[in-house]
Amino acid sequence: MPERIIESFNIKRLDILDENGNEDESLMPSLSDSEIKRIYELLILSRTFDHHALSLQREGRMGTYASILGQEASQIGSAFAIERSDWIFPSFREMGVYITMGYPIHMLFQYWSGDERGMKCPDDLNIFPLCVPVGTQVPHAVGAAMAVKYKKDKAAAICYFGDGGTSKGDFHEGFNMAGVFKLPVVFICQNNQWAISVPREKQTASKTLAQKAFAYGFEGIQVDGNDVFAVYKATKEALDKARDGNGPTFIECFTYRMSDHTTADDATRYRSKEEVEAWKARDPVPRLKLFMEGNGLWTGQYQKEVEEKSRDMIDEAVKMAESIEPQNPKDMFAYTYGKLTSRQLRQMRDF
Amino acid sequence: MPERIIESFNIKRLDILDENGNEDESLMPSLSDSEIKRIYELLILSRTFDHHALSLQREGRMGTYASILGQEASQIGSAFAIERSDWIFPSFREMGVYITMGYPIHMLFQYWSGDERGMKCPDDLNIFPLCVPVGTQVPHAVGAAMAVKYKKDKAAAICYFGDGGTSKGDFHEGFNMAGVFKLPVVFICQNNQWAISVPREKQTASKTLAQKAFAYGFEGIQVDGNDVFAVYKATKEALDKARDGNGPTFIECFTYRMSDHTTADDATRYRSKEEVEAWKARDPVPRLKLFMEGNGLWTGQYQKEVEEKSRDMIDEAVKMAESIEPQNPKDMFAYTYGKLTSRQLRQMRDF
Amino acid sequence: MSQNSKKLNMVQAINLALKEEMQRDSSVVILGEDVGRDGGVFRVTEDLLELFGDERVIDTPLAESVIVGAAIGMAAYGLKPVAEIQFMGFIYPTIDQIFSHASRIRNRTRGRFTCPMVVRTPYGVGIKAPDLHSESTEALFCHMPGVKVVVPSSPYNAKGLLISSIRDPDPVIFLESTRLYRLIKEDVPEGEYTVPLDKARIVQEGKDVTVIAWGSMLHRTLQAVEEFDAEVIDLMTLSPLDEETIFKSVKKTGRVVIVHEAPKTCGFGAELSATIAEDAMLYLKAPLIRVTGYDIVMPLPKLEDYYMPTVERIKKRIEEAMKY
Amino acid sequence: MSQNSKKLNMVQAINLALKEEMQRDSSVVILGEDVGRDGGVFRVTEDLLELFGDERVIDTPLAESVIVGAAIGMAAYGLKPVAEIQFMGFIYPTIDQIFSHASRIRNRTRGRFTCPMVVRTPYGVGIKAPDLHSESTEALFCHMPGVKVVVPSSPYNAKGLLISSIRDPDPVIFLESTRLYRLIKEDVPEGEYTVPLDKARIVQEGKDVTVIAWGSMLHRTLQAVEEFDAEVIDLMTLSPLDEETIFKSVKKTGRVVIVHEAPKTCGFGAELSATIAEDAMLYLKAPLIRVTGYDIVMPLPKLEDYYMPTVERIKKRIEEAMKY
Ligand SMILES: Cc1ncc(C[n+]2csc(CCOP(=O)(O)OP(=O)(O)O)c2C)c(N)n1
Ligand SMILES: Cc1ncc(C[n+]2csc(CCOP(=O)(O)OP(=O)(O)O)c2C)c(N)n1
Ligand SMILES: [Mg+2]
Ligand SMILES: [Mg+2]
Repeated sequence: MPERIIESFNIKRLDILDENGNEDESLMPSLSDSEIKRIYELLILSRTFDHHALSLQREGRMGTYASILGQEASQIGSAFAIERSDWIFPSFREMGVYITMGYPIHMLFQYWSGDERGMKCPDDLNIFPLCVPVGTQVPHAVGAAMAVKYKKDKAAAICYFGDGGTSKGDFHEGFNMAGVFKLPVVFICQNNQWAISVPREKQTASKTLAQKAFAYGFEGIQVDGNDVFAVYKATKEALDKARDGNGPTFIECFTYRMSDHTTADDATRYRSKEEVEAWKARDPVPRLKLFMEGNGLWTGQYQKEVEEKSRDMIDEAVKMAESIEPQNPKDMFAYTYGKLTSRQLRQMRDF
Repeated sequence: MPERIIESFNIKRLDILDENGNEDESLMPSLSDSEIKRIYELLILSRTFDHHALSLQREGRMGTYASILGQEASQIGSAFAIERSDWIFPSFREMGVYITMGYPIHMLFQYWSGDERGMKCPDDLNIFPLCVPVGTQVPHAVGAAMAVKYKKDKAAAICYFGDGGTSKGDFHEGFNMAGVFKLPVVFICQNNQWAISVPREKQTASKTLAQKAFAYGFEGIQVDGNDVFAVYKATKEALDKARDGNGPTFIECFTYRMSDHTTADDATRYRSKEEVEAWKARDPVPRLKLFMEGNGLWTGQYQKEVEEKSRDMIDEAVKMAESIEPQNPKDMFAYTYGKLTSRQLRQMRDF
Repeated sequence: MSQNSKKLNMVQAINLALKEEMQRDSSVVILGEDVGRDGGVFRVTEDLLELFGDERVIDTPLAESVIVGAAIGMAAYGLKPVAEIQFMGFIYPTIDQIFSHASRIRNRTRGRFTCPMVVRTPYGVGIKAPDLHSESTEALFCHMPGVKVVVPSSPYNAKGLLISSIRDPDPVIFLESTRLYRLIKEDVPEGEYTVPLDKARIVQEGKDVTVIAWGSMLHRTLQAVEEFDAEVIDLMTLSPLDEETIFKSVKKTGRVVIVHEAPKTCGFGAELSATIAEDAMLYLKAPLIRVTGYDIVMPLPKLEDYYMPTVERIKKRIEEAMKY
Repeated sequence: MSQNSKKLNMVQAINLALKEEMQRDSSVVILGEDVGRDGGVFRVTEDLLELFGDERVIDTPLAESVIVGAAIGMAAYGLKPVAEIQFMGFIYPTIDQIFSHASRIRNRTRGRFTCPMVVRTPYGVGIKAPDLHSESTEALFCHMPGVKVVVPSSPYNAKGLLISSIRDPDPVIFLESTRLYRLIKEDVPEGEYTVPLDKARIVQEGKDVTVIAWGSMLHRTLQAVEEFDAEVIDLMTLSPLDEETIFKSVKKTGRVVIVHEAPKTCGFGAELSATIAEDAMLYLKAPLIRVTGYDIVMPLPKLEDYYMPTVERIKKRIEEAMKY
């Protein structure tokens, strides 16, 4: 009875589309030309949204905002694999996911302006509201997946969080429960290398985040998070696996937060220009453009049209958001409980 | 850029002494004959303590008690490797650890009778009080290890918990922090296969508990928790490594809870006689006896002496515990803060 | 209301409520530690695993935050989870999920997602148990808008209140006194009946002093008032508070004594006093008196009887009120 | 007390207190998210990493429970940790560690192990921030024996109170109003001085009405009382409570208005009212009035100004008290 090996693991990494727009054909997911164009248009639309949101914030027309710049492939690539019957549990940095799912864009502006009505998800979608306390959405996704399983629905839960989120107790408890009950849930970590000022290597000592899944008895994989094909493929397979009753998957999207943490942050305090520059070369958008160009799906004219259409859509959404009637102060009371309490009724007399 | 492997792990298992008392010589830790005898005597003493505690509880002379029967090798084997300058953070089932460290036995009875004075650790020991909320002691051990490191003390923190404890958020947050700061801490999980009525395989879907350490960038190992040499060896090496500044280790002691969860539990409701019987064959005590006998360290006479001495010590401790003057009700107030508040002073007038 | 009733203790009454609600509504599911095979450490969920299977009576890993957090996700998805936390002392790791999410999800989504969930947990001094097995921190949850807090005091109202809680569209913290679990038996009807979540109950009418209590303290209070012409109110639901019943009684008696097990400072008694002192002050003949646990860490069993309000202490304070 | 003083805002005053205490006592260490390289999201710990190194100014992983839990272990070992929780809305996952351990370790070990730790956290409405960035749940911590709760209202007392908190032998929750961080500058002496943790402060004397507030509400209160002969009390430390100062004032004025930002039900105002209604009732000329946040989930920025007690609302309620 010597010292012996009783278990072994390998952690895999998936890359499909490189920085020059060249793909690994053997790994390419099956996507039609029009689907690829749709993905590209969503990348541009999301980036346009982001750009406008930052401007509005600077102009004082919107509150603190968390930019998605650089993470569009992780968000759109994964969301593009989601069905409308799936349930989505975002963190606070998934504007690309909301947009991909067709969430009304003016409501996103409305929300970021400090109006909770922006988080009243339309009835034909199941996206939970932005989750502010990091990691606390993981148990919700797990619970929804338990409900899916109990009801025998053909659906999956999908949960987003950041590298920082992997340190939280709720990440652990949620992952563990997902493993024990083999739940239909897909966990997507956008490892954007930073949690405000804390770099990934100070967040945890494990070499990858993906490997954390093995602690819970299911599979984790790292994908190039700036490669929309890799993200799409991994997510699609994981969601199919989940809906087929084969349990959870953890996907680490290896990406980068190109902007400050939020508009309240100044990233130059804690990270170098060089690092940011180096990541620029890995931008998810140009590489898809190059791929499409190489495959006859992209022209300068097309680019112009996509950009214009995006700008128009965003302008329109901003206009809509800003013309919505302000909330009545009494609305503060309306959604505390299903019914107003007698105390609240008395308090409302102030208005 | 295909799918490629970016990280690999092997989980090891250590066994030294088998059920027939045969050891793997190549792995034997260096222990003198007198040390081995001391270990044996501590096993018997702890088992005697346990037996008496269960009786006292049945007679109504003590409160709810959590038996250590079957886990003595995990507790004494690990504690025997601890130095008095180390800091110990137990769960609620480590009577064998307290006893090995020389904690006054009458104080243990006193505590289990519902008198907090039993947890006033003597000044020359650093054992935290029993920790009732599962897993919450992990951060304390991590914090103590941070203090050790900051103060450059030659010491380590050692933290005990059960298989159920590995599911808690605090386990995760604590392990992660220990990994990030490479702290001098040793985590010992007594995987006794049950958390009250929940069997190990429903606690988590990972094949071993040991593998969970790799999620935090440090090493985990499974040892035969009923093999006092394997437990001792693994703990000793881990503590040395910690004190030398080489970071944390996680040791999974694979053992079995032979008794009910506590005296308030009835394990026949949820587990089979056959399972319990099968584990009896793996009892940690007889196998050490066989080893010692084979090595000329054990005789029937010796056994009688050890048992008698143990009984005397425990009887003495019970007597002491039961003759301690009852607490003054005013003592309830005395340790809330360093100083009594004016409110408390008024409330104390009730007594 | 059904014809048959049986003498049940509180454990049995709660078990019956769970069973009937699960039979009636397939969206009701139970989750928690040891709730299945073991039937719960107090046997409250006994037999339910056999009746409803392990997809509806779910033995979870040992992890309170995800028990409640998952219940939130289940509730939003359309189920009606009843989560058990093994002791109130272990509810603290769930406070983040309760305060940050359960209580807010309706507001945050303007009603699109809601959280019809019950968190059951045994509370209070009662079983000579170790550290953290005797907590009575109901006041914490009463400070959190969006959460309801219910504390039954008898088998009959335990069943009716639990049924109301399960059917309630919002999260309910349901506190079960360990001391009461097997202390009293009472006629409990089979079949559905509800006790509303916004009404306190006048247990006995009286003219001289209003004594307010809930859960296990109600019973000590009833012993203590024997020699007085006291009106005794059992709140049953602490949040939202039935102020009307209280004000009506205070207007009649002009004297108030509040009894609770939790430490005095910021206990729920504070809210009751403050409410009365703000809105019914002019009817008062005497200071508002609180008989409570002390402002100390709950002691271990050897001293716990000194900690709790005793019948004597309650009596003494009622006498004090009667001096005015 | 030192000779030099400078006009500092509250961020600077707290930073100075930390710096001086760290210079004085090598057992003082800071830990939290972004406290090091970034100097804290509010810059409260700016420059401290450079001055004291990363073994004393510790950027932790994103995990609140272990930030506080590790601080407990450090404190027991002999250090004096000052933990930062980035916003009070993220203190909820630490409640288990605070309530189950920090507050009890002294009692549990009869003084062998103690927990001289400070948990600093920004609180309250103030920076037009998202969900959970405006919490004011101080009352929760006041219900927990073994914990102290401190809320400074100015740069001067912030520094003195923080120094006292760091030196205190017990765990202190130290709440810093985000609204006040940069609102006012005040002369703050260099060098050590302390403000005691068991004394409230009479900010202005008056005869007709006692108005009690703390933290950011103190400033609205001071505006609101301009037309009254009001005595204004700044509690500074909520737990343990300085009842004496309150009773003395109440005896003089006979009228009380309490102002806080938290929801009304079970806010700390309830404890104040209840205390007065129990022990100083006979001096009262008017009902005890609370001006507070509403019993609702704190709204997002667009409505937050409606949520908080305004100068107008405070005034109106003082007038009400004055009618008696
Ligand atoms: C529980 C909690 N603690 C702290 C914060 C403040 N905070 C907001 S985002 C953030 C960092 C998150 O990092 P990560 O999870 O990597 O996500 P990213 O911001 O990179 O998308 C912190 C500390 C929070 N929102 N929730
Ligand atoms: C946080 C928490 N939840 C629940 C309990 C009740 N409880 C006490 S021990 C126990 C099981 C612990 O299992 P494990 O960690 O395997 O330790 P063991 O009892 O096997 O030694 C439970 C659920 C508790 N003490 N703490
Ligand atoms: Mg990140
Ligand atoms: Mg176990």
